[in-house]
Amino acid sequence: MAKAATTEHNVPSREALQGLDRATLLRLMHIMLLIRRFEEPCDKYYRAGKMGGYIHYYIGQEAVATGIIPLFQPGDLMITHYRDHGYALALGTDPKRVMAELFGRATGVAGGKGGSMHLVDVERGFLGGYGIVGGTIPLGVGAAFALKYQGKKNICASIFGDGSMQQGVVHESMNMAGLYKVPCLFVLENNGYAMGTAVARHSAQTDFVKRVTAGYNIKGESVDGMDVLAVRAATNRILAQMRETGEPYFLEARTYRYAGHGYADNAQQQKFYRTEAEIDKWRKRDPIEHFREQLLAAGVTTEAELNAMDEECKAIVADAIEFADTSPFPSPDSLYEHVYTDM
Amino acid sequence: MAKAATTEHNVPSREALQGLDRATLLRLMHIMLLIRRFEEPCDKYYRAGKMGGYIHYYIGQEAVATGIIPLFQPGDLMITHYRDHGYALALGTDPKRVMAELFGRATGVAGGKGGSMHLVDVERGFLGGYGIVGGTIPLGVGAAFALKYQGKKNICASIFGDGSMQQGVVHESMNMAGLYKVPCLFVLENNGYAMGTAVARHSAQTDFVKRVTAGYNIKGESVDGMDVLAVRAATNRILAQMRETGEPYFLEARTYRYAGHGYADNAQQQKFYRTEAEIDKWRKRDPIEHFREQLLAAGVTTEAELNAMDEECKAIVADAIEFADTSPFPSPDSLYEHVYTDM
Amino acid sequence: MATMRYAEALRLAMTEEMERDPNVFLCGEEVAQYQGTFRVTEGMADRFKDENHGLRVLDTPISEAGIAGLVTGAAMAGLRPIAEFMTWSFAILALDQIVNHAAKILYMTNGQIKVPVVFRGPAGTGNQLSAQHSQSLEAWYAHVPGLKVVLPSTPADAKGLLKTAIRDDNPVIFMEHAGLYSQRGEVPEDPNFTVPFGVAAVRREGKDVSLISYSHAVGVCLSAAEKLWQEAGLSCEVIDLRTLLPLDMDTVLRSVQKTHRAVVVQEEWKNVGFVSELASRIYEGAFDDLDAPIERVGGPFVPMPYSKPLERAAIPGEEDVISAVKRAVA
Amino acid sequence: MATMRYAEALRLAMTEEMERDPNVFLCGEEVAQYQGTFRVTEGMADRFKDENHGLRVLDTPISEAGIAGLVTGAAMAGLRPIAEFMTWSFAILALDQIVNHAAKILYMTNGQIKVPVVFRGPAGTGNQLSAQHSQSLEAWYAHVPGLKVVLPSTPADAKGLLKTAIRDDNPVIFMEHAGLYSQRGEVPEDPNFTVPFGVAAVRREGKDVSLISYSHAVGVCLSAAEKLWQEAGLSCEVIDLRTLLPLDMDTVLRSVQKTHRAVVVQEEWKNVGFVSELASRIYEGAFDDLDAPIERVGGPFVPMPYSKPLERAAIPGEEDVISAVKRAVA
Ligand SMILES: Cc1ncc(C[n+]2csc(CCOP(=O)(O)OP(=O)(O)O)c2C)c(N)n1
Ligand SMILES: Cc1ncc(C[n+]2csc(CCOP(=O)(O)OP(=O)(O)O)c2C)c(N)n1
Ligand SMILES: [Mg+2]
Ligand SMILES: [Mg+2]
Repeated sequence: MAKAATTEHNVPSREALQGLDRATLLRLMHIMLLIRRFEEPCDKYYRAGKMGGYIHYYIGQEAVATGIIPLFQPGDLMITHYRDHGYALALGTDPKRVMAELFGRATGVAGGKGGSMHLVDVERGFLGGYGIVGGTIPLGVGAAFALKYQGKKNICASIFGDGSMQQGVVHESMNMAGLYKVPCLFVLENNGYAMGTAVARHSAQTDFVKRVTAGYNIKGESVDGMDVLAVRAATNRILAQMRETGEPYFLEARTYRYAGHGYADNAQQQKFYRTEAEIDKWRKRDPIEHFREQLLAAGVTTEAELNAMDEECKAIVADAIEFADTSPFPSPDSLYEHVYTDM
Repeated sequence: MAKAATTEHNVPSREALQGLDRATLLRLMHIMLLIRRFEEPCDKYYRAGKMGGYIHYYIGQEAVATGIIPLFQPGDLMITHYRDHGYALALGTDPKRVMAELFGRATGVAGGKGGSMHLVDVERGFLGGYGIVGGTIPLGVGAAFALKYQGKKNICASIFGDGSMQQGVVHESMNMAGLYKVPCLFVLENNGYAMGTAVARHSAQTDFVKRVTAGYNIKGESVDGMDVLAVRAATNRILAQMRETGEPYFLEARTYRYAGHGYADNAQQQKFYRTEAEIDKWRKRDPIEHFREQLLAAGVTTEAELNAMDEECKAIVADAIEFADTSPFPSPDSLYEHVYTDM
Repeated sequence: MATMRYAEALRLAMTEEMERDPNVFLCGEEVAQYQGTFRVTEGMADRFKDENHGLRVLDTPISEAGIAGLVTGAAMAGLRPIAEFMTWSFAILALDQIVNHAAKILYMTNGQIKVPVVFRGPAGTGNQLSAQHSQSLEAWYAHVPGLKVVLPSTPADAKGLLKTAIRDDNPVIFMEHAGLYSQRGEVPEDPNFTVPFGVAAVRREGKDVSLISYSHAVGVCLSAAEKLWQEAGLSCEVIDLRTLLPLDMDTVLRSVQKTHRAVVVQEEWKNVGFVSELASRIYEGAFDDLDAPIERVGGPFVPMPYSKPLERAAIPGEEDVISAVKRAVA
Repeated sequence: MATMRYAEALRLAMTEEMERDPNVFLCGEEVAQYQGTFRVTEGMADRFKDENHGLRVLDTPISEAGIAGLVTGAAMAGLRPIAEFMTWSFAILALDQIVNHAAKILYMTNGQIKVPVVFRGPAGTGNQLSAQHSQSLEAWYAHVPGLKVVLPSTPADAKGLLKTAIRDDNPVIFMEHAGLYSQRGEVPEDPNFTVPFGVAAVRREGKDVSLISYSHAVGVCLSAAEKLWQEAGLSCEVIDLRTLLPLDMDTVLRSVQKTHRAVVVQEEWKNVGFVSELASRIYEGAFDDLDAPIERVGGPFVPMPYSKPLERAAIPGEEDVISAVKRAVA
């Protein structure tokens, strides 16, 4: 994937669909469909006790990861918050091993030690998903610092939610990123809520681009997080610039999560902070539906081909579940493994 | 003092010297002189082992505390960082008890338990000086929160340095102040350096007013911290507005410390980060000298009167040292007192 | 007396104290409009919404350090705040405010400024929350002068100890256990009912071995004690410390002087954990009464893993207590 | 061998390791242009200024959590950072990054991402720095799986242990003691000289009582031992643990099995302190060898006061150790 990305990179994004070739367009659709189909069955297995802990769905936000990740080049790094399924899948991490991690099995990407919140794929530059709100932002700046230190032209993408904008360490880290000029792409997935708290109820400043650009001398902009091509176009331009200057950048993607914050945030709970009408309003801008229409309108593909792709994604997920469910649990001894590298 | 302040409050500050009456003008001069004379002999007693720990001088910054504090009204609160001598003295705290605290004596404002960094004067609304950079900002917001909660028309002044602008908790607190709209007057004493680090070397954004107003929707402005009347005029206007709206405000006072960061930051050490020339440049704008000239030019007072005032301040300090040096040390039992209110 | 859940008992304690004292207020993440992440604060926002500019039950941003500092400052200015941490694992972010400010200000000001604040919320392990969300770290807080550390194990204590905490003039670390929220029990309705700090409870009388514990682990000890009685005829005395700071050593030593054997049990990492302090004090206070070394039971020295079987192995259970008791009497 | 100060030995260790491995870098407040608050890093910025875009010795803003996170992230991406805290009291602000991230990431990623980072700086009491600036809190760090905890007491150990820390692939808590910076001692110049973790040092042989300690308190124990020998003919064995995690219990138990009496000494608050863990382990490992309860010596349970006489009373000294030894042999 990363290889391909380097070539697309040269495709001029002038005309409709930004002149992206068919293969690329279909891959973007494939990624978004895979993410959605991957998460849809999870509730069922969670209820059945196959999964536990906290599980946070990405459904509704697919266009963000999908618009960004395929533009990675070899050596680029990424770190995310706990809402990380979409990023691992967009990166090409084996769905089997992702599902196995959610099932807590030895075959999972973290050997069952992490679970949904803590996916990882070192091979592809994914330094992991972590659970402390805002806690990964300094880590991402540090990884970007390492890239600069090593004289690499790569970047580190740091993904987080609007709630983390109120964490002190985020302020400290952005100031350091602006001060040391390290190639960290801050990606704020503004889905309107930090759990049950709307942005305006947790932030004195709801214009985050203004807060960051004025606060830390970091360039920034906002993009429609429901439009995969818009996210991709912005990211394409930003990454080219970052690889050139090595400087940080702040990208806010305005998006929305359809499901509750986590499994426990059921329909009943959600009534405390949002309406069905609001959810429907956003569903009308569904990133997959929207992109589907674009592709069909432009004659890039057909209903039949897209349905086949959908079936294929469902099959991949079915296999992943089968794989996960038949995988062994970690051995009892593994409890004591990897606390230290050497003891 | 607070009483008097309420009356001055009504004096129109139009004409030269803002139409302040003679008594007020002379009191401002008296406060600045007292602060300076109070600190000048400290090095000698520190060297003699009468004082210990960290001691941070206010010399050079006198106009800031002097321009703000006399405008307090009964019930107003204040909390500061460790560079707190000037604030206690401007507030009218007995110089004897302040000096005794620096000497670690039982008669000190904190019974000798605090020292230079941790002065306090509950009676006058001074909630204390504390040593963790940025650590007092949430406390000040909390105190202002209490004022709003109790329906009072008072304000809480929170004093801190430029270095604390990079502390995460300051970001969190300012966001909450902007969100809850509490009457906290944030006073940033920008003396150009955080210890040996110039502002441009610790902050990606050197325009702090821009960072705060854009980041937290808090009104703010910058004032010449070497000009006591300028500080007073700004504060007067700001406090009137705050007592009206109950909202937070950010005031940056641009000032300079003549002495090292602390006792250990001697002339030799200072060469690592600043020049004699720079210090001299600022000394030419000395707040006391400048104000002295203003007063004489306006014929408000005479050389003789000011010299007498200076002598009086020196005498007050001499008495304070005498008092401190002859005061008893805390009793051994006091080591175990006040760990808890009840055990 | 009324039967209610541990979570309801906490809510009742807060509501009663807020009705009793207008200076008591509650803030935290999701405590108001969302009715509390674990529903502990359900209905409280409505109950107090028109008072003090709507500040009595207040939602906060995700700013643990800022929250802890705000309530500490509010307490310094005369209020009596209750701050809820969504979990104690997140309180690590607020430690400077709790330990370097709230806990020390009374002392630093020579008794002139008190900080009557309660920091509360769920702590502990379980539910596969994995490494970053499964901590309580009570050993850290009990190490700090100026703090009081409370961990209720029953609904009645949840109410009685929380009321005492809210009325206390010192900063109180009040750790609830998520695994106990739905536990039901008899709770006195009398608004004057409180449970004092520093008084341990003997939950089960016994003569062979003293099992000393707190919070969720008390229940583990009780079921282990029952099993040991049924299956081995061993009579265990189970002591619930209730508060680690202050600590009621009298009750503990009295029990050990009777049984001559002690097993100390906690859920968290045993290494440099509270049980180590407890064991040391028992040795110092009853050295000659002990017929065997004290058995310390605590979590294995590993971050909490996600996978269910691994997590189960990482949380001290009935079997761990039973084998410790058997070693103690061997 | 060369005679040098503890602070110089630390500088030498860092300089040698930075010359040896280009991935090692140093950052912290005032470490570069200002030459270090305690002059530990003097000259290092100049020495490495032209390398890696001038990032090898880097001044930071006053952002402890951000610093700890930055170095942790840099370590995850392949570097081997050294972060200096101006004092460990300020590291409280960085605990979430250290404890919930650096310490757990290897485990959470099932061994796929290592975090080779050293957190170092001065800790401890003295010089009337009062309540907020006089802490070390090593007991907190030693409670956390994933961390290693090191506290050198001599210039040679300062160099040898710091080099081992920098070469270690795990996060290391390296606590220096400001009171030792100017202490002189013999230090091997050999760049291959290192001191392994988990190997305690017997600083003085003895047969009557084992004095077990670490960091600055080791010197206190040695002078107490000398006095006890001169004045009471008591022969004390003094053990320097050097590292609390890993902990060398073999050396400790061997000594106690010989002397049958132990006094454990630390500078910080005794309550739930490291000496409590140490005492518990000695009881468990040598219960039948002990002729008397172990004496724990540690700081009184109070925040550090400013006033000189009060501060002196709040720091465990020679007299405290001497009376503890006398109680142990009584
Ligand atoms: C420091 C911290 N505080 C609280 C939590 C509990 N928590 C988990 S997710 C969350 C909301 C975060 O919202 P946002 O940052 O907008 O990300 P989103 O879930 O919307 O993607 C909260 C409060 C946490 N994990 N970490
Ligand atoms: C959290 C924290 N980190 C570091 C220190 C050490 N320190 C004390 S004062 C200071 C510089 C602060 O500068 P500034 O905020 O500008 O205030 P100023 O001293 O200039 O008045 C530093 C780094 C501290 N006290 N607290
Ligand atoms: Mg969100
Ligand atoms: Mg400054």
